[in-house]
Amino acid sequence: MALTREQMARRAALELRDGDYVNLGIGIPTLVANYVPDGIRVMLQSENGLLGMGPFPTEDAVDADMINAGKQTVTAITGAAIFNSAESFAMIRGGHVDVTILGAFEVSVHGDISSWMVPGKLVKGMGGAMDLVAAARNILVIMTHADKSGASKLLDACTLPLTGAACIRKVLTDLAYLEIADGAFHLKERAPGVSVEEIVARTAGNLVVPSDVPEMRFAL
Amino acid sequence: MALTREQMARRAALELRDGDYVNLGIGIPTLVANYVPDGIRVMLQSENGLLGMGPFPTEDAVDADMINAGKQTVTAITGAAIFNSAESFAMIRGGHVDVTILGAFEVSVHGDISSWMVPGKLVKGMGGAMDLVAAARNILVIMTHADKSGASKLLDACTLPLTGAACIRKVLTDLAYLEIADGAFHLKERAPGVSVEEIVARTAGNLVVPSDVPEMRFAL
Amino acid sequence: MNGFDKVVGSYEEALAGLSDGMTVISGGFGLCGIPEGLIAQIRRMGVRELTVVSNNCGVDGFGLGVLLEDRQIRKVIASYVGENKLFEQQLLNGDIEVELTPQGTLAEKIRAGGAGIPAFFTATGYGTPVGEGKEVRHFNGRPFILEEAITGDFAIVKAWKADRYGNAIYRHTAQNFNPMAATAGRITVMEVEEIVEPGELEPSQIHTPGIYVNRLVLGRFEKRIEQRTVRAG
Amino acid sequence: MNGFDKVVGSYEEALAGLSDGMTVISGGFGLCGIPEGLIAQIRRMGVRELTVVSNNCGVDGFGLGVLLEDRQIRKVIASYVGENKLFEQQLLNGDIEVELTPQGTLAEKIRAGGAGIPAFFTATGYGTPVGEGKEVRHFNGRPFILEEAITGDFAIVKAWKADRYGNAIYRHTAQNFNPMAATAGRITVMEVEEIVEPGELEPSQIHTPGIYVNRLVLGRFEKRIEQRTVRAG
Repeated sequence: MALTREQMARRAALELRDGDYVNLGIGIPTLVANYVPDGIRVMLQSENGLLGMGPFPTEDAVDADMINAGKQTVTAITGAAIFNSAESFAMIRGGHVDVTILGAFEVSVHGDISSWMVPGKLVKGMGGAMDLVAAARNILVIMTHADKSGASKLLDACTLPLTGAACIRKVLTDLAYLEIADGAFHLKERAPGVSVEEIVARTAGNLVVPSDVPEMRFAL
Repeated sequence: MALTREQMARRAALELRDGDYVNLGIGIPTLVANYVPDGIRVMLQSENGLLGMGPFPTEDAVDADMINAGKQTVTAITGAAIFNSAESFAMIRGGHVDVTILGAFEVSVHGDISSWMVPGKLVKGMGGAMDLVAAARNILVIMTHADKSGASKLLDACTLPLTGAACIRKVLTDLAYLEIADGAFHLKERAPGVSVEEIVARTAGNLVVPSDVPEMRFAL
Repeated sequence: MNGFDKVVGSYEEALAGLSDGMTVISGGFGLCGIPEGLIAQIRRMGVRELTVVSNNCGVDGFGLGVLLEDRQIRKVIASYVGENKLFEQQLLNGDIEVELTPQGTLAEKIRAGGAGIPAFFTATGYGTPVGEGKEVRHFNGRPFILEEAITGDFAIVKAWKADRYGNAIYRHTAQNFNPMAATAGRITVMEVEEIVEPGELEPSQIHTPGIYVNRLVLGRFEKRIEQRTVRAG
Repeated sequence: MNGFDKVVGSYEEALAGLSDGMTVISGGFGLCGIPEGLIAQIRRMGVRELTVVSNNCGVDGFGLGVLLEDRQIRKVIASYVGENKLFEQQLLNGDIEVELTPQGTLAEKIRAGGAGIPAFFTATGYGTPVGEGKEVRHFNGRPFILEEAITGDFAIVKAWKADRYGNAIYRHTAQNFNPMAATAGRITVMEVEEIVEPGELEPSQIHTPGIYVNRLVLGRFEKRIEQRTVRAG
């Protein structure tokens, strides 16, 4: 069975280490914060200038001057720091954020990522995504394995304009967890109940399948 | 008579306008702060990160954490701002400081300045001088007209390594006030009692002398 | 007062000299920390053919979005311009031009403009449409593209408190692009929630030193919220 | 505590891993805001062949000057190295190499190192010995030279107060190069006058966010004054 959004978030959360500074993109990546394993603390960076993002505020604590990069009202945790956008991206560009988790339209065997622009549709902009993928040492892409028409999103080469080139090393889909190296996707884990054959069938890009592909686990 | 150090500082102070942010180099430039005309307020920038430098502290107010770019203990005026060195030089390099007054070994008819390095002598470093001369829109050099051996310091080309190229437009010496334009020094004012002939004799670089060269005044 | 008193008495004075065809850099992120009153004044002035540099371009009827209604903007340099139907329509009609710039590159380009750095290299955008036509150079074996600084004829900035000299602090995440914008305007205009006397702000805690601020005006702010998200109390 | 607690119990722990031949970036201006205790620890460790990046190199017997006594420094990148007889002597003997860098360029190179900017253009130094051998490019008709970023194996930084997460503030002009140095070390070590609990520092007033700080140690400081200048009370 393909993973649910919550299962994807839960599996992604296992990539986090105690003390990690983490930037989470919108969508499923945002959910990852809900599944951080016991005994692990991470600090969330929001690229509009907040290190130590907390939960949404209670109704009476809503403050227009306190938002996240998704323009949602948020809170700051005890021990947070707030700074300007140049400083925020100095932090990102300089590689100080340990983990970035974000969505994508396509990922290639070379680690290229397309996530911001579909030709023919109105282009709203890349926001901070290009900075994040160009800078982070450790990026996890979370996306469905195939698009709505069933076409694979794991490709030999991206067909959409890139967000970044040769920057992605890890991909989690609703079917599998894969690592990218030497011009191929390396199948590392499969979703419970999903066969290697199904993953092979749904992966368009060069895929390396080891003799043993364990089922994914959702706890350490 | 050649100007005294105090007269030079007094004349230089007439270049200041109300509301100017000013960076003063060590030596005679520092004295300029003592002669700011009535009705004019300037704010002193010290490149180690202080905008709004005040006088030296009283003995009981000395604080090792409060120094100027000359490493002297100082105070901050009411309404000062303190920041890091990158910000301080962003301010300087970005042209936000209105007036810079500094000393020099030599100045050329092209506006080149040498002020930091004498070959054969130990080189201590340029500190912030190169940043200041490269950035300020309005620089006044204060120096003696000739060196101790009597050799002119106003030259067709600097003989010492440069601090900056084509950046100086105004020079005040103990004999004259000159402006630099079109590859020449333009004699604008002479020190009281100093003849045009003496200035001509002591200026090695191309000098343009108008028909009337007024005596310098020391008040508005 | 003296030459360092930046306070002006009205929005009219604050933006005097702004004219057709100029480039205006605006602080703000989404609708957070935007110079609401200065934007409204630009609308009242009716200046046209503006190039606006801002991370976003407001929403329909609020923030920079209001400048679209009378077609005052010719070009926008931004990282994200969703949330605005009028903008989309003018873009599709070719009435407005947009130069999409990665958010961190945009912040750095404005900082560079204020700091006298004409250009810098960054990895952001290499291999993407953003890198097309830009110089590529390798450092330590990695490719980077050359990005140039941005400066404006005017910068419009919103701070929380400023003293009369223009020394200012920002509140929470309303800081965002405002400190960089403040450095990059030939004329920088700041509107604030509160004007205090010099000395009331701790010198080492000032976000924007007054040297960057040319005019300071006391504003009033609606502070509209774009995405009101709450949790149960 | 948790993974964000940066506090270590000793100077030994603070500088564990520092070894011969490494590059160390130090905060401080003159003797103001220098990491006195960390410098003393480097001396005790006896590591050699260091490249030291710092605006100045201390004085005889204090600050970075103490590292000259046992010849631990191979190269200094600084803007001004006067005030130090031992330094002069080692320089004249060829025991030490110095790369003089304009102060603003030095600050920007360290900032760039921390910010992932590999190189930038600046007008500073064009036409001078500093510009020799560097690429020149014109922007808006003006010549600029290309300067590259600096990073260090270690950065040593002195702050006033920091919380356990490493969020720090500096006192008065002891700020200087410290915030940039903090961003540019592969391992950044900070010593402070006071360690406080998270939440005690106002988030928008933090100079150095804790993300840059790997190890935090409580220090003791002599705070020697280089030029004691006073006026009559």
